[in-house]
Amino acid sequence: MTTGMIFAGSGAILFAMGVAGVLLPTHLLRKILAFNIMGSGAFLVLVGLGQRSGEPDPVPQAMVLTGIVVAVAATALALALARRLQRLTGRMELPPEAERD
Amino acid sequence: MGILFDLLLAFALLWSAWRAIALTDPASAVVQFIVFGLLMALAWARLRAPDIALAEAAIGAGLTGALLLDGLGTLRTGQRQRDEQHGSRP
Amino acid sequence: MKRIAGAAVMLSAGILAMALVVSMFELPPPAVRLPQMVQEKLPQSGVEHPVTAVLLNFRGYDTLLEVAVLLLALLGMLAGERPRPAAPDRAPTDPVLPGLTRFLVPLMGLTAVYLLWAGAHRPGGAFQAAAVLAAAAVLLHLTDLLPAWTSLRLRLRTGLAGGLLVFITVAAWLLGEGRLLQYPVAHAGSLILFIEVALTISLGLILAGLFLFLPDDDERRR
Amino acid sequence: MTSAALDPLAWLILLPMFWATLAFVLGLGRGAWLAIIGIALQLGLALALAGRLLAGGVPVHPVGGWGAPLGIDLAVDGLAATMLLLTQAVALPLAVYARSYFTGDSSERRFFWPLVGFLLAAMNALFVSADLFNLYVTLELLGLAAVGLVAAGGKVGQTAAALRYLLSTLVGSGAYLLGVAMIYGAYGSVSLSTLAPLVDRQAPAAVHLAAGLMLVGLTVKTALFPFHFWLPPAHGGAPAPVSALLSALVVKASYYLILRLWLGILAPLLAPGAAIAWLAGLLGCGAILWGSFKAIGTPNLKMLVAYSTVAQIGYLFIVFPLLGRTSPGDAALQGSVLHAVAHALAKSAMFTAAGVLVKATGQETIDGLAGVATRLPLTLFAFALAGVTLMGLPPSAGFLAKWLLLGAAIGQGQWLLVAVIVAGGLLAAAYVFRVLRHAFLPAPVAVSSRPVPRMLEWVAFGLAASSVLLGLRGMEILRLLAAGGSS
Repeated sequence: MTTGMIFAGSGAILFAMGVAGVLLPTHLLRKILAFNIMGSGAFLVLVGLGQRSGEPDPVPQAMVLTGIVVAVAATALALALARRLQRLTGRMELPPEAERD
Repeated sequence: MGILFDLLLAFALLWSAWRAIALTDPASAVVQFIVFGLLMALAWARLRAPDIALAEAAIGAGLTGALLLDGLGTLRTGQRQRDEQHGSRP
Repeated sequence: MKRIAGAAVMLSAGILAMALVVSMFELPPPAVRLPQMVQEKLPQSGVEHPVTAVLLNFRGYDTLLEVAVLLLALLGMLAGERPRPAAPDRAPTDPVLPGLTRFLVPLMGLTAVYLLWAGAHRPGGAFQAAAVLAAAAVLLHLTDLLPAWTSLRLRLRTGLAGGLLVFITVAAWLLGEGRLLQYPVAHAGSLILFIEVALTISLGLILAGLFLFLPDDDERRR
Repeated sequence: MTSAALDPLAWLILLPMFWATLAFVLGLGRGAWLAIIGIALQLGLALALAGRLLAGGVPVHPVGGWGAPLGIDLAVDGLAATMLLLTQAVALPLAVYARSYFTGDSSERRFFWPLVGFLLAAMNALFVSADLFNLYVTLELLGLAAVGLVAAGGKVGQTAAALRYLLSTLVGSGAYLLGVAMIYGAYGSVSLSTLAPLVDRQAPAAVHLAAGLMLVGLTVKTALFPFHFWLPPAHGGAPAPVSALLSALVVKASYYLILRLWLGILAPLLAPGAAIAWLAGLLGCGAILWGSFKAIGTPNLKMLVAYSTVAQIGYLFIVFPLLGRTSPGDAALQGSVLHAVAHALAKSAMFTAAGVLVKATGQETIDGLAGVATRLPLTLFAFALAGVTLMGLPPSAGFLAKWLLLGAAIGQGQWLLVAVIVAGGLLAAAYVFRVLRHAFLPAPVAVSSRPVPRMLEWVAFGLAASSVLLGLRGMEILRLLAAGGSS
């Protein structure tokens, strides 16, 4: 059991928790939170599994840095849209599936 | 010794993530999430990834946390407005 | 019905987590060893810190696209937002915080410069530096020393896009010399630093913009 | 090394990024001509690349000069060249259309050109990337650009659609990323060329899981039934040029990646006729039936076209149980790629035509189309021609695609698939004729028709005509597809 494997395993569990969190609650802020946890899980797997022998590996580390920035970008966009929705409808929830027919 | 710390940290990570997802009150969820972000920074340090630890603390926990808190502010004002509208109705 | 769906999602997530964890522990050692390759080529990369070498040289192309992602998030945010009138200047509300900010902000600027410079040798780099700059801007905004951005003037647009433009231009220019983003070994270090400086400014502005462009619901908040 | 300076492979990515950034600096709503010239140049580059491939070249571009697995490789084969050509060829008329479509200071127009530029850069980068992690970044770039375009309207429906789209696409790319992480853990590389010889049938369970995660993630992004829920509001609610781009091209990008992985590094994991192939095929059948059913029922014109996309995506997945042996000459593969091409042209024609009809009548409903046949015959003709392609009537490219798919299904005795392919064509006829019938009804007396720029009508017609006439040149596409190996 190495540090890498411990966090890779936690990452897998975090990912699963995050996915469930995006799918289940209705409040958008909580969905966005869950998405971030999901991403963090994937990042932990990337670095942890890559470093399971114990040696640091700069390649997945650099990939995760890229991933974190992408995740922030997506979070900011999602939050801005959620706030717009809040401003327009008064609630931070997706309206029930509006299949217009 | 190190492994024990890692296991404790991993447990704390999972616990804070679980709380951030399961708490129904968005405000406490956001606070839990910021805690989660800081724990993540610690985990990166344990994985000998100081660059990510720095980025996670600054961008992940810091910026995302601040954005979420800001979103929370909008939420509050929105709710207050709605309450006021309801209250003012005869 | 909703309950059943919820239970199904939780159950599948649990199974997924279990399967992932179990399968991870059965993995044989990987066939390819990239860390060694990174170490071998590090002297040709122009920087001494392996993560920076991967981020800006070996896999610099990822970073180029990633900068575009960040700019894109800002565009997506602004698109569809109605232009709003400039907010009136507000008097600072709290005398302590602005004082502290005036002291902190130059310090943060220095930290950013240090992080940027350090990136070549040790942990740090453009993104971390930009994040600190953005944090400084947000702090200024929260203490009412910096008003929210209401319009996208040419200067601001250039600042936001400048980092990406510099990156693309360098990439295109290097294409003439060899491959996309193939730095000549002798100039790799200075070219990377040049790109990083441009990126720090633009990324700092973009990250700050994710805050400062938010529609002003301040008047409602207070 | 001087030839590298003009390598179309690299320029197809740099050029749209460059004009997108420049258009942003130029100012809100500016950059239309920049974009049109840029896309025209890109079309030239894509043609040059296809020519190089047909001449026997195997274009590879090691970015940074490092080469895989340390660096990122760009590579082009017949499939990638076909998609590149299709993307630029559809984007160019759509850009011309959009320039006339957006008038005044509409909020959709303000960041339209930069967003489109990044969208095209992302797709081109995706088609040529030979690195799993780099592909993840291109997927995110593509997703955010598409969401930005949908959100640009700023109304409640569009914002909700954009958010739903964003969350779905993020979950999809998250699953893909976890798959990539597991692959890196298993083999220590994310380069397709490095991985190809390493992945074999005895791969550890983690690799199978990774493959599943990547494929499911990409399927969500492609909006295969039952993951299609985000597509109709996003595609139906956006302005016509955006709907056309999304329906014609963007969903094909993640599909392309599924195909690329399926035929490439994941092929050793997938026995011919594997259960997962049948799952994909059956969901494809479900998509055809459900999408058509919804298209026949919806009162809204653009939603009808969007649901038709849900149905047509189904055809793209019917191919998987038929892909037994993955030779380049595989009729099923040819059929599905040709279908992607035909659908891209026909669907962009339909959405542009629908945009003209909505603009002219001021109504979004199909009932509001009464009298259109006499006032906008060219546009209605375009809509009908695009319908011919969707129905799969000769001589359209849609016919050729369905013919190849049917041939493969009959050859393998898959009668269920045969039945669904045929039924899908009939259902398409039902929803296309529904629109035409209303258009030929006499106009109500007090109807006011707004003038529409002729350019819009001609673009719709041009796209529709090419979707039909392409059937005559189908063999050339198949020749390009077979060039330089299949995966």
